[in-house]
Amino acid sequence: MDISNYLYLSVILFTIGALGVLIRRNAIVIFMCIELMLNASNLALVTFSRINGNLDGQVASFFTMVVAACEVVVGLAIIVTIYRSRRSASVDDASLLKN
Amino acid sequence: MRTSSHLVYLIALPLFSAALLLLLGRIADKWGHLLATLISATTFGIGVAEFFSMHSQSGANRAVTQKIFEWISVGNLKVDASLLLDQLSVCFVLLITGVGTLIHIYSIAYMDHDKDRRRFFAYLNLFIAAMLLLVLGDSYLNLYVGWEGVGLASYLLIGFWNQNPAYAVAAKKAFIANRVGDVGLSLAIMISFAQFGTVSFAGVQAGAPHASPVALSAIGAMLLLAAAGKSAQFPLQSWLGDAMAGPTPVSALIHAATMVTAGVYLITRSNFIFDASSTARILVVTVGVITLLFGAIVGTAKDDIKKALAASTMSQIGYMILATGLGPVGYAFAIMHLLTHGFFKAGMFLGAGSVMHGMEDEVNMRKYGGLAKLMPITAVTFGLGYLAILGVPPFAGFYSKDKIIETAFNQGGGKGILLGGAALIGAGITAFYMTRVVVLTFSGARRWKEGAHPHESSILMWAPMVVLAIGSVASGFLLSFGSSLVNWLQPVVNASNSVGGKELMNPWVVSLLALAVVVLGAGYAITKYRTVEAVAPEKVSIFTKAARKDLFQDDVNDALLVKPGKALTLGLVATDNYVIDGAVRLVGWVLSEISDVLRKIQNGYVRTYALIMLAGVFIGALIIWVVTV
Amino acid sequence: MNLLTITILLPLVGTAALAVAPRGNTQIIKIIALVSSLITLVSSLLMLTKYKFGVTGFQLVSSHTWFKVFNINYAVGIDGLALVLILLTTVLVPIVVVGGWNEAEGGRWSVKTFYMLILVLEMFMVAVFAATDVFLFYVIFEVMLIPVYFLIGGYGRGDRAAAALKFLLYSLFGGLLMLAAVIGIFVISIKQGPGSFDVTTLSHLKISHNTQDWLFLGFFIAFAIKAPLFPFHTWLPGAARSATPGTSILVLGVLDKVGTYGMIRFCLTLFPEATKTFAPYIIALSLASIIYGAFLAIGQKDLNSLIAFTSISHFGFIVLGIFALTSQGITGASLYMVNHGFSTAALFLVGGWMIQRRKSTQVEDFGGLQRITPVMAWCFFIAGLSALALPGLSSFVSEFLVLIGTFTRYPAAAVIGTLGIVMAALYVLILVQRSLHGSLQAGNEDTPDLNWREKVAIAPVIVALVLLGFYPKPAIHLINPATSQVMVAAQSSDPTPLAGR
Amino acid sequence: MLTTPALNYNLLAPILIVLGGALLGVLVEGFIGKAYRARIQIVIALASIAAALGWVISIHNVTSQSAAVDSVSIDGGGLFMQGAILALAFVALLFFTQNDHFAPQASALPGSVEEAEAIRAGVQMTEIYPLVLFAVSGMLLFPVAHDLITLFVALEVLSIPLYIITGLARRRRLLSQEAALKYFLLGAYSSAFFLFGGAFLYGFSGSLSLGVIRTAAATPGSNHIFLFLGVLFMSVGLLFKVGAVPFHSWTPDVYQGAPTPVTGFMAACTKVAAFGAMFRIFIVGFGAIQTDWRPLFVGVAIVTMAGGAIAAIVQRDVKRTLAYSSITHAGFLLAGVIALSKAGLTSMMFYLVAYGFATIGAFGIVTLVRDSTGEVNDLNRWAGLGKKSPGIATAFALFLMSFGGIPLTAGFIAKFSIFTAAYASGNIAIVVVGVLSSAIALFFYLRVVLIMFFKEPTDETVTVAVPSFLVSTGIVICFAITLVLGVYPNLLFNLANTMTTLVP
Repeated sequence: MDISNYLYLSVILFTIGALGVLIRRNAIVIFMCIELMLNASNLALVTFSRINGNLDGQVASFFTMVVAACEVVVGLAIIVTIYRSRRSASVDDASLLKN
Repeated sequence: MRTSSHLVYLIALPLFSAALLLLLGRIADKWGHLLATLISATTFGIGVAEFFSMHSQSGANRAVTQKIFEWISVGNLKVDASLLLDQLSVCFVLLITGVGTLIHIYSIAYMDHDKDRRRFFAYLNLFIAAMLLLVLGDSYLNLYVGWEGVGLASYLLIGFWNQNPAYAVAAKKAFIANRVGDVGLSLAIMISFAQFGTVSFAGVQAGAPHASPVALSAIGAMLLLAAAGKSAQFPLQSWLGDAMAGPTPVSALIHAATMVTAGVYLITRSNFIFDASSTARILVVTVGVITLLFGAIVGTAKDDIKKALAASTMSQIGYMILATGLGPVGYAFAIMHLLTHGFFKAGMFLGAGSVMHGMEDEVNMRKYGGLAKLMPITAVTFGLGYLAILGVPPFAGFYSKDKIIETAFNQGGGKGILLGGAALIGAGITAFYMTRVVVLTFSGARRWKEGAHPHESSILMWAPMVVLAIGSVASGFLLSFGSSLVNWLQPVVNASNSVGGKELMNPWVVSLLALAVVVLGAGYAITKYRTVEAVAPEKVSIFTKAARKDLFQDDVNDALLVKPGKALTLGLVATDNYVIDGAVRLVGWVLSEISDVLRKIQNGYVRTYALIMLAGVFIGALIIWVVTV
Repeated sequence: MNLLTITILLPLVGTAALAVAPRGNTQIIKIIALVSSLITLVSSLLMLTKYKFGVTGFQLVSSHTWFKVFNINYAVGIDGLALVLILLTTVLVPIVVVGGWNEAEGGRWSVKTFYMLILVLEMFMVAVFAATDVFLFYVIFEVMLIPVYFLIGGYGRGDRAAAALKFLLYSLFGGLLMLAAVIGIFVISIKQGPGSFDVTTLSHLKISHNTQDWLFLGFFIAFAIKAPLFPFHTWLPGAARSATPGTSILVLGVLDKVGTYGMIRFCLTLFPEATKTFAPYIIALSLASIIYGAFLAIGQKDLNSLIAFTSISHFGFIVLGIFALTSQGITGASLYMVNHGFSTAALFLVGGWMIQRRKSTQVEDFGGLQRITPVMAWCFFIAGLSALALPGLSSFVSEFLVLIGTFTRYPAAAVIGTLGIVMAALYVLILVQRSLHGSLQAGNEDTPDLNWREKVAIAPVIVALVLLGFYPKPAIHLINPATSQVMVAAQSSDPTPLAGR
Repeated sequence: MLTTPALNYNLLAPILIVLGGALLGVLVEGFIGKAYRARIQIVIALASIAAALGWVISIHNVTSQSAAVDSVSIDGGGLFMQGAILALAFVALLFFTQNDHFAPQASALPGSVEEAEAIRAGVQMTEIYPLVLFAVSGMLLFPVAHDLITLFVALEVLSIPLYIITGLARRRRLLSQEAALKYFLLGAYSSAFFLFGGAFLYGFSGSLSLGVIRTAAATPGSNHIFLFLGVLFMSVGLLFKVGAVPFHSWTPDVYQGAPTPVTGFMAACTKVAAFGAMFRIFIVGFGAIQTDWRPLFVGVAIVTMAGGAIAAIVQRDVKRTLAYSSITHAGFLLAGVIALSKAGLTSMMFYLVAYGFATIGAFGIVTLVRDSTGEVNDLNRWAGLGKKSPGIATAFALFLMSFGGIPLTAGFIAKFSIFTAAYASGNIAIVVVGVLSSAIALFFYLRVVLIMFFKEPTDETVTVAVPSFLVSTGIVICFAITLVLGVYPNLLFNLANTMTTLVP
């Protein structure tokens, strides 16, 4: 199989994520879309690592996972707080700050 | 050229006296008028002394100069504050200081009850100083200073009683009409400088032969405009009638004898320009003829004695201007008429002032009548002036005015007949309206207001009148005897002794013709005004109505200048607010509208923000794609 | 220390003295301000005695490194033009202090702050004319607006805050355009050698036509706003309506001169070719200013905005003279700056006193003052006469020089310019007629005439107007070398007389 | 025998000190009683930042070198940025200390019983301080990072704590939480782009190191589509952090919602870190393909300058106004990146310091204007501040003037020098748009001055809190630096000028 297909997949995943952020309203889902984008990046890193024939990309993807995990922690904390305050996880409800 | 160190005093003394009287204020009330008169007499003394010292020299050696200080020096423009007293200016110096002194004396009595008499005398001295500067300046620029200076003095004196709104308006009108003329003078100066690199009389004279005809005509036309403003010539004549708002001595000195003749001086002084440009000469004679008829016609219908005399002044100056346009021969006659006019017109104005003084400041001639008996000295002096202006031999006007008519005829051809004929008709009309004035005022029934007690004025007032009357009688003969004035002015104006080389009409014929029209005019007036109503009749011919309204001069100015000017002003005020500042506000408005749009885009939704980011990514990709491919 | 620097710093010393003065005692504060401004005046007169007449180039120069990386120096020096403008400043400030003795009272802040702002402004005004480093000039050009902003906004009347903001925004906008141009010329100087902001060095740069045009416009628009020239003038009437008389005098009398000064010092000197390119258009604008300002002056009902519009007309003359590019034009314009300073000062001073007495700024509320207050009326009248450039008063010499200098190069422009002479008579005499002549308006009966303090304030102004009218030689001699230097830098020479060729 | 890569601890020490301080702070949270926590945390935070700053100063003229294999470059430029971040953070922290800006109990619901109890107990969340220290350590790492992993990690280390502290405001908690959510979601979104871009750069060059990427970019003929995608996506992440249009939308909301002292800290320090990193990435990594990305950046700079200035016109909230102002400034700072020259770097460094202190000072003053319910951010209620508290109003006016670039303030010198650099590099359009935007921006700066000084006080309930010693110190420092750098810029500019070396 042509290795570039992995890259196409990665681009497709990234695009899905990027568009998902625009379309979905639930903060958790939006956040998952972002995670999807990060994972798409990871896939790209790993694929390139394979193409380039060195391990830098694979190492980088581990860093990414760790960072993503941190983001999850903080992100969920924030989302949960908001949910508790508002009884809603819709990002559209959180739109007091504007204009 | 000879130099003198005294000339400056001619100007400095009255100037300082004026400043002193104004600065000291009420402290000087007691003696201010005496100081002013003394100073004026002193300048006359200096003038006489200079005249005799000049007279003792010969021909070309007579002119005297004095450099006072370097005034302006920038690039090749070098103008010194220098004075030039030559044969031409000395005539003026004597006229100004002489008549000026007489009028100072007259005013001591005339202005006796006015609590601002000191201020009046300060203005008079200011005028003397400015007028002397006008005639003594050795360059157009120095002349210009005096030129505007007399305008200021005239403004101040016309508006002397400026608490009266009408008088204040009259003063303003005079100044502004003069300013229009001043523009002409300043443009003439600019053209001269651009052409010759100098603005001194001598420099321009030396350069004139090298200049293009167009330039010379332009200078001439601009000088004429200046003269028209100052001398109340068509089309800038409208201010003079209103200027009679000033105290009568002022009318005599400034608006009859001296300032208004400055235009004649200017043209005569610039003879080298007009000699070189026939176009300019044609303009000059046209203006002269129009004005002399205009003034005469207006004079026939005026019931206000001062306005009648003012119209006459305008007309007489028209004669002088006409003369200056007749080529080298005319200058001397213009000056001669100017001098004789200075005597008789000043005398008549003082007479009018004397009458008003006796009639509680009544100016309407229809309310006079039969005053000769009660004011004999006034009547006699006025009558002598009257004879002089009519040109009855051997009174002064005969020598000067007839010469002008004669010279006009001698232009030859249609032009000669046109100019001469107009001048002749003018003489007839002059006779009519002056007779009217005399008849209405001094003879006939008494049409006085109740409570009027006409009486002869005090000696301080009649003495100057007598002196001027003597001048009205004798000056013409003295100036023309042996062509004395013509010869005297010869070095300055290149006037030839005879009336041109081509004497087309015998002088006697002209004189007889002139006398005939005068008799006609005077006779008609006498018959017409045997009986006069105290109130001006309403039902009069359209011509009379037109003349009463100064031939619609103010209406024309109103329609052509004032109304459009006011409309333009209002329009521009609105433009400034709505267009110019509006554009600025528009920029502000547009920016704040954009800002508002941006504010609305910032709608608080995360998804929108992400969308904006993603759009940014796409546009960025597009830019990079465009750049790199 | 260099005398020029001392003169610049003296007002700052005064400010410091004011800062420690007791806030409550306004008399002491005013006296400190007066004394400080008088000392500055003496110092500037000392400069005059040290100045070598007839020598071209800057004198009393002094230069210290300020901002090393950009080779920016505190570089000051004066030529004749700068000197006369500095003298104008140092003469006017004490007059403003004496003439407006009580105008700070009733302001938003204390009297003390008012005089501190005035003195700081004086320092900047002296420094701006002394600066020979373009950057230094720019900095002062901008920063001097701040005290004016607070003077108008804090002590003015009417809609003062809006007027102050409009003034500041307009000026800063122009300043920013100029900043772009300053940067541009500096970058060019880097490319042609060691970068420099020295005006003399910069004038020797070779700049391409196109670049010159843009840089020129950057400078010019800033100066045109400051001057102000039609159509960049709309900030002025509002500012004049709102400012106190003293502030108006300093703004119109001195501050705005920085604009026209800048045109001579920078536009002409640094961009000779662009100057020639744009001169016809600028002359058209200046003519528009002359006529437009005059018409609007006639149409004004408010005394202060009337005076403001007369100034717009006069600035038109100044700009006309500058861009005629003849020695008469430039000298005339330079002299005009000084004369206009005095004549505006006289108008605003007396106008301010009239307004203060009548409690109204509307011309129609005055009337018949000539009889009641002859001295005040005379002073106003003389000020008016100088505004209409009556010969014998100083403005005449300069206006005439401008026009004659313009005529030799642009005859048509000069002819149109002479319309301004008539218009000036109109707006001045209409004003005089309405406010001083005629019957007495109700409410004016008990108007007091000028008191001693006011007479002392106005006397030097009138003396200057008369003296410079009859004997302008010293000023012209100061300015002439500067003019000839500018003419050389602008690569221009006077047209030769036509008839002699 | 395993060999470990050589780490130059001397050069890494500033980062490690701050990280250490942060860890210590975490321990304090665990082991020290509530009564003493706040004070101890403040001392730890200030001390560790001061120590790090001291260390940076002591090593400020070491020769440029790689400190951790190829991952961290300690060079003039990096050290200057670190010093600036530390100095700004120190001053910003001073404003954390007065008043109660932070939620008593972040987990408690707004308006709940728990919250009321916590308020009664007079507690405040002191976790703020270690979080700030973590953020600072990320900021310190960001501008010296020399490979893509380090960059990404540093970016996240600086961002994540900021997401949290944004949501910790004591009052208007809903707004604060919303700001945190927005910041977090959009921040993560942009990080994803950044990472994705990094992946492509790695794919293009076969290495994560900026140096290698540069070499690869300079050789023609390779697969440049990866390179340009990489550049574009990384730019998104960086431009987001500096708040450039169109990646700016979070800025006004987050600036408004975050506790005010945090806003000041964030606005000043994040900008330094992000611009430091951006300059390094673009000159070290992408310097060779300048002509390809410059148009993009010119476009961004132009819309950022103009957009920020215009959008601010109708704002009525002081914090939002300052947010838009910060957007405009981001545009001006981009001019330095676009110039991509030594002069550009120098002026950018100066600009960051000048802007940073003015910003911290300005937000610091915002914390002082209060009524009984907390801060008053409505500008109209600031009317008459000049009368109530002339000193504070004057200081605020000075900061605004510095933002506006009025001469004799640091902001003017900054603007002048950065425009000069842009002009010298041939980007005249930037300069022209820059000055026009400055003119627009001046309108709203001056309007604030006008409101403070020329409007009569209308609202008597608005008062200016008396600043504590630390806060006064902070304001005075900001004020002095803004003024002194304006009058005598040599002090900092000469230093910046000598510290422009960057490890290739």
